[in-house]
Amino acid sequence: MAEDQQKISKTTEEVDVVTIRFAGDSGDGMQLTGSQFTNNTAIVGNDLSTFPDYPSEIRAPAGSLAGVSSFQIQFGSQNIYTPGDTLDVLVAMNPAALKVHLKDLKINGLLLLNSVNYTPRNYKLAGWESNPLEDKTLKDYRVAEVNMSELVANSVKDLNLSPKVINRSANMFALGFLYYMYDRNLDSTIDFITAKFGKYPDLAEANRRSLKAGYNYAHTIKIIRTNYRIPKAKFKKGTYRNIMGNQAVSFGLVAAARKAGLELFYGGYPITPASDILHYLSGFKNFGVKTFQAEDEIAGVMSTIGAAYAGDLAITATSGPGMALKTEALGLAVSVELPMVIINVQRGGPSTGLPTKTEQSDLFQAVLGRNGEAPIPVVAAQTPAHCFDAAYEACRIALEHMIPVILLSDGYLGNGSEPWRIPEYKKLPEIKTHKKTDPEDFLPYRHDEKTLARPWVVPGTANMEYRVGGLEKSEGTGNVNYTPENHQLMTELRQRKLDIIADSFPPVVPFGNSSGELLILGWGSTFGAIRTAVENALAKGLSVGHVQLTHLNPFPKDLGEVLGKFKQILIPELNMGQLQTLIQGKFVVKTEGLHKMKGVPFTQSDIYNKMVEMLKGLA
Amino acid sequence: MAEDQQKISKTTEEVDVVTIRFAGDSGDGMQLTGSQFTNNTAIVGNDLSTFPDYPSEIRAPAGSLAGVSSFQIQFGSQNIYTPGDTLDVLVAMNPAALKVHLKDLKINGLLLLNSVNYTPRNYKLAGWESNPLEDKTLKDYRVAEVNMSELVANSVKDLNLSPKVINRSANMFALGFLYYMYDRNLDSTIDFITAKFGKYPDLAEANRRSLKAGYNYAHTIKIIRTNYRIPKAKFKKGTYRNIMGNQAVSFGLVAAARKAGLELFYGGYPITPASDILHYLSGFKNFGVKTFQAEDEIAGVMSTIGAAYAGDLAITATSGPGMALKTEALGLAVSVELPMVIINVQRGGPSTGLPTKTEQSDLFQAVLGRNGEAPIPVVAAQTPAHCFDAAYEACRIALEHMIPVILLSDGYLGNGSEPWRIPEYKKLPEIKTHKKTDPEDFLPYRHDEKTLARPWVVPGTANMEYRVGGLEKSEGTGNVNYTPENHQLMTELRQRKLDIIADSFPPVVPFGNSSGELLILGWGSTFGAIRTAVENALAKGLSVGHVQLTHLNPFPKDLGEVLGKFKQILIPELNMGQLQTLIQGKFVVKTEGLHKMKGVPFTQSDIYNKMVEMLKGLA
Amino acid sequence: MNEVKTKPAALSKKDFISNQEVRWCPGCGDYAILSQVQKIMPELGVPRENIVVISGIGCSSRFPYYMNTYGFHGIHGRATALASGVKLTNPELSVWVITGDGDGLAIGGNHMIHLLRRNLDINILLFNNEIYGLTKGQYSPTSELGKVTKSSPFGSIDYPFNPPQLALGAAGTFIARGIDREQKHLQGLLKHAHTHTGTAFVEIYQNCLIFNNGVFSHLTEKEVKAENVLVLEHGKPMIFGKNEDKGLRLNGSHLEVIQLDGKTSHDHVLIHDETNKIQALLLSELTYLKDFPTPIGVFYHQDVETYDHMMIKQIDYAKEQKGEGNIEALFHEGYTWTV
Amino acid sequence: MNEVKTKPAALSKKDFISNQEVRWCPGCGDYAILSQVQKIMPELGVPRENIVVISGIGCSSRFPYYMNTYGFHGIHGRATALASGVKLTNPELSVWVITGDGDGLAIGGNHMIHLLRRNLDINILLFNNEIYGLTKGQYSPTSELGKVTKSSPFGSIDYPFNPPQLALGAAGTFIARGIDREQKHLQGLLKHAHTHTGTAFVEIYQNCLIFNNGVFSHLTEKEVKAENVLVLEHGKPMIFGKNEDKGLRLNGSHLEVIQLDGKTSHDHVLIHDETNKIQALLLSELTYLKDFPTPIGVFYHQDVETYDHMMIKQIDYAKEQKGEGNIEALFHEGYTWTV
Ligand SMILES: Cc1ncc(C[n+]2csc(CCOP(=O)(O)OP(=O)(O)O)c2C)c(N)n1
Ligand SMILES: Cc1ncc(C[n+]2csc(CCOP(=O)(O)OP(=O)(O)O)c2C)c(N)n1
Ligand code: SF4
Ligand code: SF4
Ligand SMILES: [Mg+2]
Ligand SMILES: [Mg+2]
Repeated sequence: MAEDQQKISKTTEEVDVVTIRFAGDSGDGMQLTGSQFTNNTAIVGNDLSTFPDYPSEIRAPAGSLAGVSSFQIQFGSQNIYTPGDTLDVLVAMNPAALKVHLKDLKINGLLLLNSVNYTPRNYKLAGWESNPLEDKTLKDYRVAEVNMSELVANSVKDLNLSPKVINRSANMFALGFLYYMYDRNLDSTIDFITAKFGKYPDLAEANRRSLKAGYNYAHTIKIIRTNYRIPKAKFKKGTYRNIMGNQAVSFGLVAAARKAGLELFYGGYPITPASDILHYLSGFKNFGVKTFQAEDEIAGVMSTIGAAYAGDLAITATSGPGMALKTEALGLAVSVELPMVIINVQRGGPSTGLPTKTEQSDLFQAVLGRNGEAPIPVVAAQTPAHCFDAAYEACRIALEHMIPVILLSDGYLGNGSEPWRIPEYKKLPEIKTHKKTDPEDFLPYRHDEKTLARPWVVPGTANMEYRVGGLEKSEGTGNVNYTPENHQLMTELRQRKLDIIADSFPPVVPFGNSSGELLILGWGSTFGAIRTAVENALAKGLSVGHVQLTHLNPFPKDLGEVLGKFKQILIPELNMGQLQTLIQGKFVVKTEGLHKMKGVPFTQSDIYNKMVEMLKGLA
Repeated sequence: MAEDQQKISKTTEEVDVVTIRFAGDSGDGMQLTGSQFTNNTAIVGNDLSTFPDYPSEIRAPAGSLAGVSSFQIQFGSQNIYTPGDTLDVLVAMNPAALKVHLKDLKINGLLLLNSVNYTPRNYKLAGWESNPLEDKTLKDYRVAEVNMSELVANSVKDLNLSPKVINRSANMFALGFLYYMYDRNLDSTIDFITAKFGKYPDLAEANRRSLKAGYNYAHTIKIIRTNYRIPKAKFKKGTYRNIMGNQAVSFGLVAAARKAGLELFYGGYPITPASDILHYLSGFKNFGVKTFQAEDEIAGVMSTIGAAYAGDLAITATSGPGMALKTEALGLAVSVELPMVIINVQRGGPSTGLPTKTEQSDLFQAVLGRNGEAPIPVVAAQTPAHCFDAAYEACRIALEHMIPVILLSDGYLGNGSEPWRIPEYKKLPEIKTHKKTDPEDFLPYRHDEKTLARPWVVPGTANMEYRVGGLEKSEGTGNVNYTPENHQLMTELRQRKLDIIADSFPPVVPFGNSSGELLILGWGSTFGAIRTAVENALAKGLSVGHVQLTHLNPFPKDLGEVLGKFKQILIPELNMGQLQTLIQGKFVVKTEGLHKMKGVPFTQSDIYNKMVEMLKGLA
Repeated sequence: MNEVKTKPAALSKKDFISNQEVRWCPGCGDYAILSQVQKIMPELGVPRENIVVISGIGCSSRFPYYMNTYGFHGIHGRATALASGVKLTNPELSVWVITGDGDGLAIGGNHMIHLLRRNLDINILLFNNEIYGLTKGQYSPTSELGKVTKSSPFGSIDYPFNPPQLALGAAGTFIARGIDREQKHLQGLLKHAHTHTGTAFVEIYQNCLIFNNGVFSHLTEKEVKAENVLVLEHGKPMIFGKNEDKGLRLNGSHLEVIQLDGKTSHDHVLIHDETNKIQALLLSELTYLKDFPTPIGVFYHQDVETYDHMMIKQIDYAKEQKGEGNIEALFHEGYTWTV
Repeated sequence: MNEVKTKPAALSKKDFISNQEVRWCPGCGDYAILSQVQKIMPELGVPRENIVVISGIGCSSRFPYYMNTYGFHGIHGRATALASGVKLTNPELSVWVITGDGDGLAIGGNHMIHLLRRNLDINILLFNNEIYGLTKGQYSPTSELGKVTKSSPFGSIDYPFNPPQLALGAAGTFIARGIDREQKHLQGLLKHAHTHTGTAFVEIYQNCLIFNNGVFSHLTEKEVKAENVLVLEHGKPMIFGKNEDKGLRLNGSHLEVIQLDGKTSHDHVLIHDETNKIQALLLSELTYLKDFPTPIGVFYHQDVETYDHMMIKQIDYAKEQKGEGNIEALFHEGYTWTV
């Protein structure tokens, strides 16, 4: 690129969709940079989707591959369902970030580099044999090689800051650079800086200047000939905000509790990537939310069962290994028929696995992973914003049927974000509980005919004292009962309750074609990649439909019928075929699986290519 | 019956099969009585199968329904696969025992009662409205109503024993009575009494006299016109002993350890009905067996993983709720690829459930109940004696493939007994371990091509120090590695190991027909009931076959082919259809389930009737 | 349903007896404890509906079924965690945990020490029979070294816990010990535990007739118990012996037994001070010391603010500071835009 | 492979450094501890292959990866149980458990106290930074009341554990405390822990630069530490202060600080006796007491027979009594019949 010596004249171009990734060392502030860019993108009215990806070490060794932290955003004027496959822009603050991420940059994509970090020591540490800035590594890309640190240093000379502080604000330079490229206003970030560094005016000033320096620099250099404007997306009418999945879950829980007239109790133990739910809820004390940071996951779920028994909307959240520890208690929760929601923000397994990476491999565990016949409804969230609805739905099922419910999210949803159309609280569906205070005819295990709920009588209610426990018990009285017929009856009753729950599900209506060659059946966070791929396929005239399941147990009653309308069924999952086994086991229908076990979400092209392969030979 | 006043003349008759149940209060010694009868039956050379059933309370209130304890035995001259469906003889020491068990007695069956216990207080406590000895309740049975306590008291008048002691030896009276009926020799029990009460000669004498009193009494009363002789069963050549399932497991473990040249380590926490494995093994100290009674199941399995790491054949055993607690650690065991066996002696669930009752409802948990993709081989025992083979096979797989293996037994197998053809130790299959002490080319995660085992290098081995853990790791070095491609590779490798394990399984050869109308596919302890039913069906000329799976994960490679050879497939299980779901999920073949959730095993007629129903309309 | 409600009559013991058949072995020490609990309940001044009895699994843990109050028979070892959730949901409730030496100290040891540390206002009754009863007789974490049981045919090689010392080490604020057969004394302890604000840990020696008969007979048999039991009473000297002729004295940092004959004066005898943690630690050392009596009564008692109280305070404070939570406002926090 | 083996050269620190990159935050206290452990290892006289380092999950628990010994990075809270299995399988091994205040005292509290009670010959190093580091900064069971963290924005309402006291209460036989920055002192502790037969519990105050920076600065900063730290040495008087002008004295059952000026003689100062459990309990009370120094060093140390040793003895005894187990004989025990 360097051979071009012509005078720079800038123009503005309109584009529809852009994908950017910020990547650097853990200490480079890439997560913060990404979320600033995200907020700013929301402000200009684009649809967006984000994906943060960071190492499991708190601070991995500076400059190492393991220490690379990244944040990706796709934004545009159309519906955006995923953070994007390939990159229009890659910011690589050091050689390690370049090494890990370069493969995803489009040919001719823009590469923004902080050249000061491309020292021999650093590029060797990152596994480059020679300096990638100097060999042919980058020949297919447009490279903006900028000594950001030096430029920032120049701009803050008068402030007498340490080199460390200066280096740390290079991220703002990169941000400013991109703000110029996408024709943005700096105000939101300037406000943020001012608020964040309020107590340290010098730091605040350095960050502001760095941001502006980046903006101005981009304006002046020749490699940026064009800046881009992305038209506002056509959102459904409403008020929007950006929201992260774990945050949306927390909001959904608080809203459901309020709607049901209950207080919210949360008992849990920190674990990545679920801890943020605890963090959010512990800030909601003025909503009467009680958060109990237990000594482990077992105490977390047991305190949750206690809270459910005593009358709160009771919640616990965890991730895979913690979910495993709750297994025994979930059997108790089933047996005592109390309402509660158990949240699993899935991560890569088995065992400690890949703690900060995403995966969908806990589905079997959620649906089948208990001793005895212990059916539990399972609800899965599909996008960060959908986490709100899924959490609300999980609470509804739990309270209306007096049953524990598992909510599956994952690291990708929990930490990802997207615009959320803020619902009107008063329009949220009503939630009725089975609380009962009238002793007449009271039997603790008499089941409501319609919902199969038992009455929810909480300690403190006069003249209704009763005992409950994990031994098999009589329908009606709830007294311990081991007789053969009663056990058969109770086992069937617990199963039947699941069947009844499915009565309240909306009909399954495939997106795209509702019958034809190929149905893509997904669940959870694969929604975005599948939907994007299906839209592409439909645009190409392929005969495909898409169903994304929110309810994994029980399945919707009409699902079997829908499956029967397609010649082929593809089930893409971030596991080795768990939904596939469940679907085949239940409906005895042959399906095809697409399995990805890489700690990262599907790209739309993963799905699209597989669809094309399955449909090849067809018109 | 009482109207018959003719003179008694006794004859001996030959019969093929007899089923007897001893039932009484927990304090009545029915388990001991049953096991004495069992030993004696073994001595006369009959085949046999037993089923003890006792309350979960240590001592439920005397005379209550909950306090009834029973012991059933079927014995005969043919192959005996189950403890029997309906009873030829019921011993009912009190009205509660009669209430619980009468329904299983054949019309015209013999009922032996200790009449002293049939007081108004007692029969009311048992839920009889009037005295069953006096109303029409027993009109269809042959009733031997005997005041055993009085007769015993008479026979020991000179010993000056308390009424309590006398009452406690009434069980020996009943036993003596049955010994007469089945033409037995008393010696084995007399020897037993002498050994057991050695320190208390009066007690010993009372029991001996009681036994003889019962024998003589049966000889004199008119209701016993005939006594029965059951010809010796035709056993395969060999030396036999009677064995209980938990005992057979313990033997299998000790034998496998010896064969592999290893010491045996057991880490576990007591739980019904698995505790006996701990009890047996803790007595085997002179075999070098180390038993560690941990503070809970988690410590049990973690110490087991530690022992496997350090080079022992490492074992833990538990039941459903304890298995649930081990879930997280099993993921670690998968990740670190160490050999060990985890035994689940299943009981009724969910939760605490029915602690002393049997069930097969932990299959899902064994095969699928973990976070992440964590495949574990699962082996199931089929009969008490087969527990030996299954335990040995589990150890073999674990050691040959460096993998944790789950062994499923259940309460029915664990406490049940049958004759065991004692194997010659030296003819047991060889077991080779992957221990390695040569540092040359050593890589802790380099997998053997044939078995996919990694080398088993134990601490204490010089110059091979290595680190291992539950994070995802590189093939070869075993160093922590989160890269996408490596995770995919390792996930597939762990799955592929399962596939390879199936290479060593014997071909699936159905019993009966190997193709045709109906295949009965079972697993675990349903073996006996299914086999008996299938033999009956074959005798009736029905076109049926029977496959009983020992390997539940992976399935045998030729199973799909066998399934394809039958028009219908019936899968009977003591759960709600777990194997059925797994089979359908894997082979996409429609099956029919037969589910029993009553805390008791299938009877052969449960199965037989279902087969007939499925085949009705067919010749 | 529209009847006029009259003030309920005062409750009596029988109001606390449930309709469920008691299923312990005849002669089990659990009966006596159940009876004392049922006896003191009416005297606590707590409405029956506000009493919740929570247990794990074990013979002792069947207790809730026999109480005509709210009750929860949980899973093994988790009663303390279950109870924490109940208490935090409704701090008005009087919560009683029933547990065993296996349930509370083996599998449930962690939740036990964490509850003690947090100091929720919950009463724990630990039935210590030094054996696993329900699973038919394996040694427990309080069984003595060398004990022969089903799972230790050659004798156990586990050193036992010293429960009051463990509870003190876990920062417990009320530590006491009773004996199943000392019924009056036990009643006093139970009432004291109830009035304590914070977690009350009451170890109760309980005889398991079937699997561990007589382990406490030196503390319960008429002839010998006075020589072996030291009854702790706040403000009273530590005297024991059939003739009240022995006392405990502090010598440096150790306790010693002194003979209270003419020569040694009562003045040297240590006065029990429930609020003195160091003294409580000293007394806890006696549990397994030969040549010393076994203390029963309240070892330690200190009222400090409870976790449940702090939780309420914090919620009230947050509401005061931020105003009662408003859902709409929460949803709209931060940057929003309208289309 | 057929080379002649020569006696290996004496080991040095670098032999204990693995080839894995250390991944703690720059400046984390864990570095200093790692360095001390690597330093003392060659001095233990244990062949490198006999050393096993076992951890749970947490920042501190990455420790085994950095040691060129056998190592096992377990799951959260279970290192002590894992280590027990390793030790019992091969009692020749020198087993070191590395754990954190979350790993060892929150989720792992139960296995911790049970290991202490059983007294297996295992060394536990508990890195106490009073925070959950790896999960990015929630309060832990050793965080002080009122601490503001990610999960306690209004301040924690949990009372903390006092780790040495908890360990003493759990019948631990070696209880000590060190500080990451007191490197020489720490080396001494580590070697002492190694020579102890039985479970050694060493709490190490460790600074988490990122989430809890400076919690121990009063014990580590040059200017103030002498006033705040009491270094315990067996047989030496308990003296502290920049000018060694303060001492601890026993007053009744309490400790008090005395000023060692001309008036009060050194004679009143308590002499540290590692083998005195009561004194150890007294010292453990100082952990959170205002106006008292924080003790470091060995609180308590008593060699009693280890669990692993008793297990071997029992197996030997059984073999002696019954003869080495014979499988065929076992199979044929009891009644058999031949067809
Ligand atoms: C998870 C689990 N593990 C083990 C058991 C089996 N179990 C039930 S009670 C018990 C111990 C009982 O001892 P303790 O708590 O002392 O009560 P006790 O019966 O002596 O009153 C055990 C091991 C269980 N029910 N659940
Ligand atoms: C079963 C399980 N629960 C929770 C976690 C998450 N987790 C990992 S480390 C940790 C706490 C770490 O604190 P600490 O032990 O004090 O170690 P530090 O990081 O401070 O050294 C937690 C909660 C986990 N990995 N596994
Ligand atoms: S086994 Fe022991 S503790 Fe259990 S009920 Fe019987 S006597 Fe009581
Ligand atoms: S987060 Fe804290 S404890 Fe963890 S490595 Fe960083 S400084 Fe150390
Ligand atoms: Mg007990
Ligand atoms: Mg910590």
